[in-house]
Amino acid sequence: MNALISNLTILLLLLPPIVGAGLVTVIKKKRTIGIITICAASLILIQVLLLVPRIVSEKTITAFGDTFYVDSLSAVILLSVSVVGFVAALYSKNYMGRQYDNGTVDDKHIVRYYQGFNVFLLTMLVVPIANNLGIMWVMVEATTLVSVLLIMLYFKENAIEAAWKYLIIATVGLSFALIGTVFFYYANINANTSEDAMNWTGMVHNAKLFDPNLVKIAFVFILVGFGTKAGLAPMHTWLPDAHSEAPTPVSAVLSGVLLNCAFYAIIRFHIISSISIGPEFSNQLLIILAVISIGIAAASIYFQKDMKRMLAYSSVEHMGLISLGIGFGGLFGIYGALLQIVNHAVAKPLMFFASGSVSQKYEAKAMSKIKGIIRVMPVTGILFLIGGLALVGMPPFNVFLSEFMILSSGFKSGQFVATSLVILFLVITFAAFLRHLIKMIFGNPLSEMKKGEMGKLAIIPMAILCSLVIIFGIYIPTQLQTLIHNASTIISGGGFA
Amino acid sequence: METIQFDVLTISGAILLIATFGIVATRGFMDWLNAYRYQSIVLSGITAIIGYVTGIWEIYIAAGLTLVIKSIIIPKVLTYVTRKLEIEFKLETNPYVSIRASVIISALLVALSYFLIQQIPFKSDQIVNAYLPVSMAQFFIGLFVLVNRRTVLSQVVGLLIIENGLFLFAMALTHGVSLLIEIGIFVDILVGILISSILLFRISRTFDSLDVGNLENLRDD
Amino acid sequence: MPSITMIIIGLVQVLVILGLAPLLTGIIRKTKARTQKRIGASILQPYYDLLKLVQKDEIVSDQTSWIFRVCPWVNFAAMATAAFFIPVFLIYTPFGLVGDLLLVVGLFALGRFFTMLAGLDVASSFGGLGSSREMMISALLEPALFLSIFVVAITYGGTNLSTLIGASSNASFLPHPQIIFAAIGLFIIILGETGRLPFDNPATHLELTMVHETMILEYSGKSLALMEWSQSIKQIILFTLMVNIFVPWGISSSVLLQSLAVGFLTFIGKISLFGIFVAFSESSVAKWRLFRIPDLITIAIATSMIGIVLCYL
Amino acid sequence: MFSNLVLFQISILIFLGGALVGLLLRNNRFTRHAIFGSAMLGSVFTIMFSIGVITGKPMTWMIPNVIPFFDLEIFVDGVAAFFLLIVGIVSFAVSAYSIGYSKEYQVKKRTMALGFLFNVFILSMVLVVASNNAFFFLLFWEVMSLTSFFLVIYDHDKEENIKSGMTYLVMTHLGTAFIFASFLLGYIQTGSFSFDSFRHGSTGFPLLVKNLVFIFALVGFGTKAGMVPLHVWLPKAHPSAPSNVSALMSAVMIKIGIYGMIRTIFDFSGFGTSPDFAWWGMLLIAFGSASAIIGVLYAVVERDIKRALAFSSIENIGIILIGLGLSVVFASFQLTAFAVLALVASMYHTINHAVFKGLLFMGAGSVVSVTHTKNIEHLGGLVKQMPWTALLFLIGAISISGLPPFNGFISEWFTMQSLLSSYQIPSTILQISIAFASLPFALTIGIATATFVKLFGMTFLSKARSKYAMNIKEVPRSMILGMSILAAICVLFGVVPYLGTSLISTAFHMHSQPSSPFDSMAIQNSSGTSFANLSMPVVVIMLSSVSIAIFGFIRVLSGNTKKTKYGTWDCGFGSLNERMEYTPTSLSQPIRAVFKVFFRPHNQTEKESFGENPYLLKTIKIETAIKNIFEDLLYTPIVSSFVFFFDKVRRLQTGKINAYLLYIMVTLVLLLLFVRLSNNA
Repeated sequence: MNALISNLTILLLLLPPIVGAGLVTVIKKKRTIGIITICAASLILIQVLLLVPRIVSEKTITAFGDTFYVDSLSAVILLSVSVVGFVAALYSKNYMGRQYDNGTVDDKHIVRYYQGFNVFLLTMLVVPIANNLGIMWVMVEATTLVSVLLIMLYFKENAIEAAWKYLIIATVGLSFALIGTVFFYYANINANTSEDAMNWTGMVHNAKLFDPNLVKIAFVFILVGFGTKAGLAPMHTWLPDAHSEAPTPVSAVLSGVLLNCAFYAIIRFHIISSISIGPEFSNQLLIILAVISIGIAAASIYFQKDMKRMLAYSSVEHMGLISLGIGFGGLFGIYGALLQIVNHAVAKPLMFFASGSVSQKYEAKAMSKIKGIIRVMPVTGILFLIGGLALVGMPPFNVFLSEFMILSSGFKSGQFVATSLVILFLVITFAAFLRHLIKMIFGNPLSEMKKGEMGKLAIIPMAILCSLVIIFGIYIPTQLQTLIHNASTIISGGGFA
Repeated sequence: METIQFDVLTISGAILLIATFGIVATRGFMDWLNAYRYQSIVLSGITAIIGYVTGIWEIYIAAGLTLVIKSIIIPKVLTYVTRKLEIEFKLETNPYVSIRASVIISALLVALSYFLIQQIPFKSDQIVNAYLPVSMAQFFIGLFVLVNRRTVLSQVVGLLIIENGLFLFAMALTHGVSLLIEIGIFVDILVGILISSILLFRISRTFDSLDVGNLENLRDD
Repeated sequence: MPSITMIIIGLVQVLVILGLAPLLTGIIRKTKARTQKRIGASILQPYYDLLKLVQKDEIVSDQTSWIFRVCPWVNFAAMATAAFFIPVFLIYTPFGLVGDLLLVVGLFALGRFFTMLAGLDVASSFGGLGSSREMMISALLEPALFLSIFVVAITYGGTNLSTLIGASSNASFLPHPQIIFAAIGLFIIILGETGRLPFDNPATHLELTMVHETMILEYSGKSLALMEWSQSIKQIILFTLMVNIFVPWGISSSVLLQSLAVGFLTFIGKISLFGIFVAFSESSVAKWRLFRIPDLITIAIATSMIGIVLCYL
Repeated sequence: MFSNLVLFQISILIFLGGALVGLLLRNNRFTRHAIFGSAMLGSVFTIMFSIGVITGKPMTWMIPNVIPFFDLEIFVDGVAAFFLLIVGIVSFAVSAYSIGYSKEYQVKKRTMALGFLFNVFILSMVLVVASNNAFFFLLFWEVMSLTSFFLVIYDHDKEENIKSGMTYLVMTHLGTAFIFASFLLGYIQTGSFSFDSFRHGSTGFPLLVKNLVFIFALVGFGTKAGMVPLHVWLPKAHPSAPSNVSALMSAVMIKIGIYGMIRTIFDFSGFGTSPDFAWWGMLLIAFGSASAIIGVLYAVVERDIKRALAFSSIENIGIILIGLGLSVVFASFQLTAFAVLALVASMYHTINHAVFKGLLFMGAGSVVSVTHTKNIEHLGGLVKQMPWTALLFLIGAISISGLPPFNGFISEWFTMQSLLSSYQIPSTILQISIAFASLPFALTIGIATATFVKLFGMTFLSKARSKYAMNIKEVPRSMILGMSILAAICVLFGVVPYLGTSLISTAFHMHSQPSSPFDSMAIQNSSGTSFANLSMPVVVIMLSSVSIAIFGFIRVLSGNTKKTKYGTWDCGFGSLNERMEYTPTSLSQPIRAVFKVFFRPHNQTEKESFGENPYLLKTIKIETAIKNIFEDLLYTPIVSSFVFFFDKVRRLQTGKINAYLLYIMVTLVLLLLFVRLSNNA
C-alpha cells in the first residue's frame, strides 16, 4: 500500500511535463501551449511542495522498486527545479509572446520551444530522484541535448555557435562523468557483487569497502565531468555563451537549476568518496576548483560588456561558492552550500528575467547601451537592483546568509588561504558586478524612451522571486530548515562533529 | 589457456589503438570515417571477445548493436549530412599541431594512460588489465583530436573516438551494467550525434564553412 | 576657594597687564627710534593714541556685517581674559584653577580667528591679503608653540601656569638644558605671534609686507583703539610668559607686601629690558620674504623637538 | 514609565513606520512631514532609552533562531548607549532639518525613496550599535552601508555621484570583509558568533590572534571611519549625498566605525594591560596623526564646501583616533588615570564632532539649497541674506576650530593634556614618538582654524562673487531649528564640560571628574601638584564680565561718538567690485605653497599680450590643480595591477573551442597526475 502511494507520487510528479509535451505537440496553438506549460509547471510545483513535508517526516521515499529514491538532498534540488520551472514557464508566456510580436520567432519555433521546455523540466526532475547513478547520468546527458535544442531555437549565428560549444564541451565532460560513474560501479562490484551495484543506496552501503585508489581516480573523473556541466572553472567555458544566447527563460532555468542538477551529481559522488576514503581528498579538489571558479568569475565580470554573460559568470561564481561550502565541510559549510543552491536558484532567474525584460525594452544586451532603467521601467529596475544586490551577497537579502556560513566554515576548517582568496575575489566581484549594475539602473537613459514595463506577466514571476529573495534573507521556513539540515546530515555522512 | 587469452586481449587492444592512430594520422574526412568504421568493427570484435571470456550473453547483443550503430548507421548519417558540402570543408588543412607531431603526442598519451592506470588493483582481471589503459588512451586521444582539429567535422570524429573509448571502458569494467542503462547510453549518444549533425548542417549553411574559426564570436576580449 | 586677598592680588595682576600693555609698545617704539637715530615719540604715546582714537567718530564700511563690528570686542575680551591666568609678579594667580596655558593659547586663537574674519569681511583685497598670510603664519606657529609648551610643561610639571612658574622659579638653570631650546623656540614664536620683524613689520603700510595691519585697515575710532590695545595686551602677555618662565628671578613667591613690591619692580625691569632687546633684535634684521617665514618657524619647531628629546634622555 | 527595552522597541517600530510611510503614501507635503516627523520621534525614543541605559542598567533582548543558527541578540551597555545617544541627538536635529530641506525633492517627486532610505539608515545605525552578535552586526552594518550608498547616489542624474557612490560602496565593502575576518577569528577561537562569547573568551586567545583581530578591526572599521589611507571614499561620498544625509553620514555613521573599534579593542580582542599591546595604541596614534594632518591639508585648499567639510571629518577622526590610541597606550602600561583621560578626550571629541559636523553640514546644505552651488568661489556675502544660517554656521566653525569657549576646545584640550601626560609612560621611545606625534596634531589644529576662516569667510562674508549668491532668501524655520539644536549643544558642551565628562564617565563606568558643573577639570602630577586645570563656566563668566567692563569703560571714555557708513577704502581707484576680492583659492595659496611637497600643485598660465610687449597683458588665465597623492600613488597602482592581471585571466575565454577543450584536458590530466603522484609519495 505504502509502496503504491510512493509509486503514484513519483508517477504524478513526472506526469505533467510528459503530458504537457504531448499536448503541446498536439495542440500547437500559440496561446494555449503557453498556458498548458504553466499548468504543468504549477502542478509540479504543487506536488513538490506537498512532497517536502513528507520527506521531512519520512526522510526517504523509494518507488518502483529501487528505481527512484528521494531523500532530503533530492528534495532540495527538486524544490529549486520546480520553483524555477514554474516562474520560467510564467515568464515564457510573456517573453515568447513579445519575441513573436517583434518577429524573432514564428509559430513553429514556439511549439518547439514549449516541447523542449517540458522535456527539459522532465529530465531535470528525474536527475535528483533517480536511484540508479547510470540513469542519473543518462538524464544529465539528456538535459544537455534538450537544452542544446532550446539554445539553438532561432538558428542565429551566435546561438548556433553557443549551442555547438555547449554540445561538444558538455558531451566531452559528461563522458568523463560516465567514466567516473563506471569506475565507482566497478569499485562496488569489486567490493561486493550485488544486484544494485549501480544504485546510490547500494554504493553508500558498500562505500567503506571500495578501493581507495580507484575512488580517487573515479572522483577526479566525476569532478571534471559533472564539473563541466556544473560550470566549475576551468571547464565553465561553455556557460557564458550558452546562457547569453539562450532565450531568457531558458537561461534562467539553465543557470538556476541545471547547474544545480549537475552539482547534485557531484555531491552524490562526493558523499560516496567521503565515506570510502574520508572527506579530505574530495574536499581538497572541490576547494581548488571553487577558488579558481570564483577568481575567474571575478576577473571576467570586471571586464564584461554583455549583461547576460555577466550573469552567467556570476553563476560560475556561485557554483564555486557552493563547491567551496561542500569542500569546507562542517555543518556551516554544507548547510551554507545547500542554502546557497536554493538562494542562487531564486536570485539568478530573477536577474535573468529582469535582464530579459530590459534587453527587450532597450533592444540591446550590451551594458553600455543601457542606462537609467529605473526611470524607464521603475518596477523592473527595482527588482533588478534587488536581485543584483542579493547576488553579490548584500544583506538583508538571502545570499548573504549562505555566503556568511560558507566563509565562516572556511576559517573554521582552517582553510585560511582559500578563504582569504575567496573573500578578496568576492569583494572584487562585488565591485565589478555592482559597477555594471548601478550604471545600468541609475542615471538618465541615453535616448528618450517611453516609460513603461513589459507587462504584468513579466513582472509577476519576478515579483514572486523577489519576495522569496527578501523573505529568505530574514526568515527561512522551519520545514525548509529541517529539510536542508537533514540534507546536510546526509552529505556529512551523518552527524556533525 | 590463460596466456593465449591474454595475448588475444593484448593484440585486439593494440589493433584498436592502431585504428585510433589512423584517425589521428589522416586529414580527409572520408579517411577518418573509414578509420572510424574500422575502429568500430574492431571494437565490436573486442566486445564479442569480452562476451566470450565472461560468458555473458547480453554482451553479444551489445557487440551486435555496436556493429550496427557504429560502423553502419553513424557513418551513414555523417555521410548523409555532409554530402552537399564542398570537399575543402571536409579536409583538415590546418590543425594546431602537425600530423606527425600529433602521432607522437598520441603515443605519449597512450603512455600516460598506462602510467595513470598502473596503481588500480584489477584482482587479476585480465580483461580490465588489457582494455582499461587502451580505453583510457582512447579518451585522451579523442580529446586531443578535439583540441587539435579546426573543422567542425573532425571535432565530431573526436567525440566519436571518445564515445568508443567509453564503450570499451564500460564493457571492460562492467561486462555490461544492465541492458536498460546500456541502451540509455546508446540512445543518448545517438541523439547527441544526431543533434551535432543538425548543428553541423546549420553551421555549414550559416557560415558557409566548417572551420571552427568562425565560431569565435562569443568571447571576452 | 582662594582668599579675597588672593583674588584682589590676582585682579591687580590683570590690571597691571592691561595697564602696562601700551607702555611696552611705547618702550619698544622708542628704542627702535633711537636705534634708527631718531628721537621718537614719548613712550607714553600709545596711551595718547588710544585715548584719542576712543573719542573719535567711526567710519564703518558698508560692505561689512556684524562680524566686523563684533570683532574688536571679542578680541579684547579674549586677550583680557587671557591676562587672568598669567602670574605677573607673584608666582601664582588664584585664577590658575580656572585656566591654563593651553586656554591662553586658545583665547589668542579666538581673537585671531575673528581678526581674520574681519579682514575678509571688508571685501577689499587688502583684508583678504592679510587674512591669507595670517592663516599661513598662525597655522604654522600653532605646532611650534605647542611643542615649546610641551617642553616647558613636562619639564616643570604642568600647563597650569602657577605650577609652571612656581617650579621654574625654584629650579636651578643647569639641570634643564632643554629649557634653552624651548626658550629659543618660544622667542621666535613670540616674534611671530606679536607681528614683529622678521615676520611682520608693525610700522609699515606697504601691502608687500603687512600682515596684521591689513586686517585692521578698515577700523577706525574706538574699534581701532580696541584692536590696538588687545594686540599690545597679547604682546605683553607673551613677553611676561617669556621672562617669567625662563628668567624667573625676583618674582615674588609670597603675598608679603615687600616681596610683592620687589617682584613688581623686577617685573617692570625685566619686561622693559626684554622689550628693548626685542627692539634691538628687530632693528638688526630686515623683513623676510613671506615664504621664508616657514623656515624660521621650522627652526622654532626643530629647537623644540631637540628640547623634547633632551627632556627624555 | 517604560522600560528601556520597550522604548527601544518603540523606536524601532517608529523608524520602520517612517520607512513604510515613505513607501506607501503619496508624494505630498503631509508625507514629507510624516516621514521626517517619525524619524524625529524615533530619535527621541532612542535618546530616551540610551539615557536610560547610561544612567541605569544595560539592556538585553534576544530572539532566538531568527535565522537558522543565529539569534538576534541585542545588548546595549553604557558604551553602546553613548553612541546611540549620538545617533539619537544628531538624527533628531537632522530629521527636523530635513522637513524643510526635502521640499526641493518633493517638487521633483522623489521624497518617497528618500524618506524610506533615511529612516532605514537611522534604524540600521541604531541596530548596528545595539546588536550583540557578529552575524547581525554585519547584517545591519551592510544595510547601513547600502542605504547610505543609495542616499549618496540619490541624485543619480549626475554621473559623478554614481561614481562617488561606487567608490564608497566598494571601499566600505572591503572594510566589511576585514571586519568579517576579525570576527571570524573570534569565531574560530570561541566557536560562537555571539559577542558575549567573544567577550568572555577573548582573554584566552593566543597573542597572534589578538593582534590579528586588532589589525583586521582597525582596517575594517578604519575604512568606515575614514582613516587615512582608507579615506578615499569619504570626500567623494559625503559631498554627493543630499546635505541632510551628508550630515548624518559625517556626523554619525563614521562614528559607528569608531564604536566598532572601541568594541573590538576593549571587548573582543583580548586586550590586556601589558606592554605587549602598546604598539596597538602607537599604531592608532600614527594613523590618527596621518588622518588628522592629511585631512586638514586637503580641507584647507578645497573649494567645494561639502568636500572641505568631508576632509575635515577625516581630520577629526584622526584626532579621535589619537585620543583612542593614547588611551590604549596608557592602559597597556596600567596608567589607568591617564587612560581614562585619553578616552574621555577621544569620546568627548567623538560627540563634539558629531554635533558640530552635523551642524556644519546642515549649514552647508542650507547654503547649497538656496544658492545651488557647492563651490565657494561663487559665494560670498551670504551673512546679510541668511543671518541665522550664518550665525549657526559660525558657531559650528568656532567649535570645530577648537576655540574657547565652545565644545571643540574642550576635547582638544583633553587630547593635548593626554599627549602631555605621555611623559608618564615608562618607555623613552614611546615618550619621544608621542611627543613628536603632537606636532602633526598641533599643526592640524592650526590649519583647521585657517580652514574654517576660509569656509566661513568666503561663504558668508564680503561681497557676493557671482549671481549664485545674490537675491536669495533665508532657509525655512524647520531647517534653522535643526541647526539650532546642534548649535545649542555646541555651546552647552563647551560652557559646561561637566555635562560631557559625566556623560562619558557614566557611560564607560569610569571615575567621574569633575564632580560638579563648576568644579574645574584637574589633572594631577604624580607629586600631587596640579598639572593643569580648566573650568569653563568660570572662563565664560570672565569673558562676559570683561566684555561688559570694557564696554562700560570705553563708553565712559569715549563719550558721544557716532558711526558713519561709507564704502571700503578703494585706494582711490573707484568703487571696489567682487572681482577685486580675495578668492578662496588665493586665500589658501600661501598654505598650498608651504606644503607644496604634499600637494604637488601644478599651475598652468596662459597669457595673451597686446602686441610685442610681454608686460602688457590683455588676458591671463591661470589654472591650478593639486595632485591627489593617495589615489595616484596608492590606489591607482593597486587597482591597475589587478586590472592587468584580470585582463590576462579573462582572455582565457578566447572563443576558441579548442582552447576550452584543452582546459578540460589539462585539468583532467593534472588532477589525475596529482592523484597518481600523491599516492606514490
